[in-house]
Amino acid sequence: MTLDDIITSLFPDGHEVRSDKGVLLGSATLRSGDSMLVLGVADRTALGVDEALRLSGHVLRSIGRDSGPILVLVDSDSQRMSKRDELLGLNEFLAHLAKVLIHADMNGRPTIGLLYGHSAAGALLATGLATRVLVGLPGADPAVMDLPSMAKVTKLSMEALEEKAKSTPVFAPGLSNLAQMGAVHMIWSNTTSLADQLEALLADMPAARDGRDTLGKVRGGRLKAAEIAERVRDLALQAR
Amino acid sequence: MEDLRFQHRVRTRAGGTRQSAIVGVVASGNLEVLVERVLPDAECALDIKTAAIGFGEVWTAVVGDFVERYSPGGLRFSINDGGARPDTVSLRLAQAVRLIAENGQ
Amino acid sequence: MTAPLKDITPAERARSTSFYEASARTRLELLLDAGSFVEFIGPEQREVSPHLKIFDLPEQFDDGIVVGHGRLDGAQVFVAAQEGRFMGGAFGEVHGAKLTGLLRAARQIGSIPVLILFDTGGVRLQEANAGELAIAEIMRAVMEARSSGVKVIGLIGGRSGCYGGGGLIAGCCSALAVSEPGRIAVSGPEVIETNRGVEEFDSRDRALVWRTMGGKHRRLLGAADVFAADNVQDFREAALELLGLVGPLGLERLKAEQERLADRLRRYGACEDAVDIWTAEGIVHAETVPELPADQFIALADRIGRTSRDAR
Amino acid sequence: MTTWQNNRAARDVRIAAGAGLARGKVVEARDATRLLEAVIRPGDRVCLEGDNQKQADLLSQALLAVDLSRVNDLHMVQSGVVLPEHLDLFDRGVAKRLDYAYSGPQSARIARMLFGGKIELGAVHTYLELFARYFIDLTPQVALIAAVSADREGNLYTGPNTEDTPTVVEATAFKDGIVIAQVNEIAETVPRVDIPSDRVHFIVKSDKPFFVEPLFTRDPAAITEGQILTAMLAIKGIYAPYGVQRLNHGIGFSTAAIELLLPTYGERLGLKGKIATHFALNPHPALIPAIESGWVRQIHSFGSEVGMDEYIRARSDVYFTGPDGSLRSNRAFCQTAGLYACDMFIGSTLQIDLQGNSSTVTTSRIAGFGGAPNMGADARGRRHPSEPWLKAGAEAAPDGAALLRRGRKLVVQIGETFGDKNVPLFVEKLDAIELAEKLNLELAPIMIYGDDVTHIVTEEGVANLLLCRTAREREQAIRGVAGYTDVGRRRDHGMVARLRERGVIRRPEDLGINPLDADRSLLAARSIKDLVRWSGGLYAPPSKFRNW
Repeated sequence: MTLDDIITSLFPDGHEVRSDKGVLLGSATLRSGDSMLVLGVADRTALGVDEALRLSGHVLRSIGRDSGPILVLVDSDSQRMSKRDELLGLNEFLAHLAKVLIHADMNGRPTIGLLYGHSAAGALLATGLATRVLVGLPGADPAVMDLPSMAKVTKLSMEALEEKAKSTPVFAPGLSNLAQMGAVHMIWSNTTSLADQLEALLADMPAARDGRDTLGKVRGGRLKAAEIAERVRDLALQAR
Repeated sequence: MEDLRFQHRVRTRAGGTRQSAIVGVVASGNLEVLVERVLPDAECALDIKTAAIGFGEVWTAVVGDFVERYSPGGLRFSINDGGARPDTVSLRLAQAVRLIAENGQ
Repeated sequence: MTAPLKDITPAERARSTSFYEASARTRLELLLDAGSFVEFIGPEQREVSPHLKIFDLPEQFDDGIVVGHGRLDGAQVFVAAQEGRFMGGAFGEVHGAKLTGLLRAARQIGSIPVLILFDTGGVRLQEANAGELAIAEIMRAVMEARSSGVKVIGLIGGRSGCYGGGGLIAGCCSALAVSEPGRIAVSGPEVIETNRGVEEFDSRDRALVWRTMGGKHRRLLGAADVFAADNVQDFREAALELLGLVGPLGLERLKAEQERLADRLRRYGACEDAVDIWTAEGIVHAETVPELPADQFIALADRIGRTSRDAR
Repeated sequence: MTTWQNNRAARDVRIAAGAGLARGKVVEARDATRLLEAVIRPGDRVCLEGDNQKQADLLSQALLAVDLSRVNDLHMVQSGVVLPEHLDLFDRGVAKRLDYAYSGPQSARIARMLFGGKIELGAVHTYLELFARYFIDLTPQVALIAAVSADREGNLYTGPNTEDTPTVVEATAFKDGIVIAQVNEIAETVPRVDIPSDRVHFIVKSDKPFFVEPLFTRDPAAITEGQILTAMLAIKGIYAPYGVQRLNHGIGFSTAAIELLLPTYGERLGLKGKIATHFALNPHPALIPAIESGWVRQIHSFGSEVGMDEYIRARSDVYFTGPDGSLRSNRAFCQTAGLYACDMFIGSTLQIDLQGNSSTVTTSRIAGFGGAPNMGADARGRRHPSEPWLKAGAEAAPDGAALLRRGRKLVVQIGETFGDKNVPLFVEKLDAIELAEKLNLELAPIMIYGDDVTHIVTEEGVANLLLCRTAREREQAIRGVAGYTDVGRRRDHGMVARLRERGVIRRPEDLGINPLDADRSLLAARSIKDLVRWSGGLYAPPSKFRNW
């Protein structure tokens, strides 16, 4: 599905979402007639300081207005890997975007990420992974780390890595791996109306509490995280 | 990775009251040694997981000298080795014994 | 430099111990009040990474992070320290979950601050998906803790720096202290060089690396609030200072951060090099900044006066 | 009729051929290759200046680009084969025969080219040996040298990195040869005259400074506990008992550790002023804390070191400096000083065999000798006495008549029993011997011969070979400090115990050293930044060593 197809299918009742050099900003009307704030990264654009600041600004400007839940569309490259971005403190800009999204989510503006293309590393952390619910669309191809780079660092062949990837979702790219880890909550169908699926999700949003580690455990992708976090939490509470 | 295990009868119990101690870090050419006071006084054991394959003989010699010299009775050593040289191994083992010989928890 | 060997007090020992060089455990031992540190899930529990054996790699009993609690000038704090020498201090599943759990407890309690001693290259490659997700969970947990009034302070001065997702977590903290050898960035020097070519960024030009990502630049930008000399005692004092300064997170701070970052882009967005930024800050002979001793640099940074503690 | 000035006439013809490209003596960089084509003849002996530090890099590129029909089959006689161009010359056929001393970074490629027959090898020398042959049977017809600046007449300032230049020019210019210098700048006047203009025939202005490798900078951050222990053993087990004041250090981390322990550990042992006061040594940054603490009286240097210029200038009581204030180094003189006026050489190596022979050669690399063998050899021509020299001589031959007994230079090999990647330092048979067999060499490339070695120091202890009376004792003394290497584990335990009782082998505990005290906090500087602080900001390390 193209971005236009996706937005049209999500918001048959109309939208004002504009893409400017890969930065998506706007809002849309939900089935219910309420509005939804929309932002995102399109066309596999790298997320740099300029893009991140426009996205966070869009969310901050909407706070206090009756602009509804927040949708983050993601088809990005990785973070922009450049001297200028790092010189200016890219980590702060990406963190700021994530913080704004998390803050909104915790304060009555539930966030949904929709991963419909690529994303990686810092860009994914600042967008999709900073939402309460991350949805994948079939065909999305996130890659925390691509296999050729991994092969280079681990000095293993691509064949060897692909072989290992069959037995574990823990390192290899791909939507299903991320779903198994608990990062992607659900994968929508692209043959039925996205608006229906969005409506259903909004009607049944999980609590704001971060349950991704539990999800990863239930799905068998991340067997230790939830238990370890829980044990440390308990010990820390006892230490008070 | 290669797993090695050594068990020795020793003359005396290691000094101090600490129950466990850890020294070192797992990195290239380095190792961590976790030592715990969990065995009978006349025994000591070393469990080694090493990234350097085929050095069993060297380990045997290093461990033999170490046990002879320090008589670490009652101690179990668990080692994660990133391919450290024998002199580094000897040093970490000695450091582990020194640390657990302190008084405390 | 080394003082002659003699029996010295813990503070003297902390003062003479390089933070950059010390292990995670030594940093905690000397940062906190003497003997006060208690570890959660210590190495004797052997909670190692379940994934490294797939790659036939050695494990570490604490998976490269030490978490627990202790006292700082008598007051209880939660602490987490990454070991930058084990797999570059990278985040894996277990490593990350220990920090997540600590932050979740802090949130529930609300009043005990958290100190994070970063020393990380980012996501651990061999468990990239788990590591990335762990970082996302930590970022969420930091925000939730801060929203409940918890102060989360980052200390950055280790040999692996604070890279990748570590840089994003640092960006979520209430405040940061950094030393000269400390580095904060998302992409590493080699990654930039690979992507953009050696003409844009020569990763072996370490002076360039440090003036682009290093502690002094981050302090002058206001990305870090306190500059610490490279010893554990200075970091201890920096942590104490920051705990006294930072307030709770709210919308106003995020708006202020938006403005702070927008202002940075307006002022320096066209600068090609850190020296141009420092010059634009009004520093004469900006090229000599990397050579300034800590005390002179701190005086300079205070005069420039960029901090972010009310805007992050 | 016999003519006796053919060479002078030939030189004048060459100069005339080059003069067309020059204004005065100055030739533009773009004409450098044409200049070389004009003055060099096929088969010439050419010295292309370059050693382990500075390089006449512009001239080597220019030489590589010559028209092969005009310049070919050269016989290169040079200290260092270091730049890729140095070997490209042979690949292209510009040069055919080679006599050299050092090939550090090109050691693997030079080995391949020797096997492949691309290079006709004369011999691998020590620096001093090659310099000597410049005056006997390897005198260059053309020398291509590097200097910092020149004036219009051609007076040269070679700056802190003077190194080999005076020697090369002496041999060439006074035997009817041509001297061509690349310079970083042409100035009205030079800061000091290192090479007088009448020995220089052409000057080429380079658009960038000649390359200098920071070969002697050891980052204290990389020094290990094992190296610290070894350094403690050396100080307490050798420097102190012999009272070694005049010495040369190798460039490894173990000797850097010694330098950094002098103001801390050495101070505690009360050794200040009693040891390590006079050096034949490059300006090692690691020695800064000892200098600043008042340990070091005087240092003469082979070359300079990147980043040390301002420090040296400010410490002229310690270093040799010119009237302009900058360092004057001279490799030939410093090598001679190391050979004759030092009582000790201490350095590391890659392999030591059971006789104590050592080599830095592995089967796939020929790194050459550089200067170490000159430092690490007993000077048979030495006649002046000194306490360490006499003491060592007495240990070696206790029964000889004192007035007729030669002293011995202390030649110390220091290292850890296992090197990088767990490669053992001690071997039954040196790779150098295998290499010599493969290449049909008449001599195996031995860095330091076993009969010159007096002590071996490892983390296991100090072996004093002077006290060994038989070949078997010597072998067991070496095995006794070889630790857990195969060589060490095959020791005769009974004999090693007896050697220890006699003090031939001294373990850390025999010297009152607890290995657990070998801690990095003992180092006077633990980072390059600490060295900068010790220097009061005068030391300016190259970028690759910074973390600020």
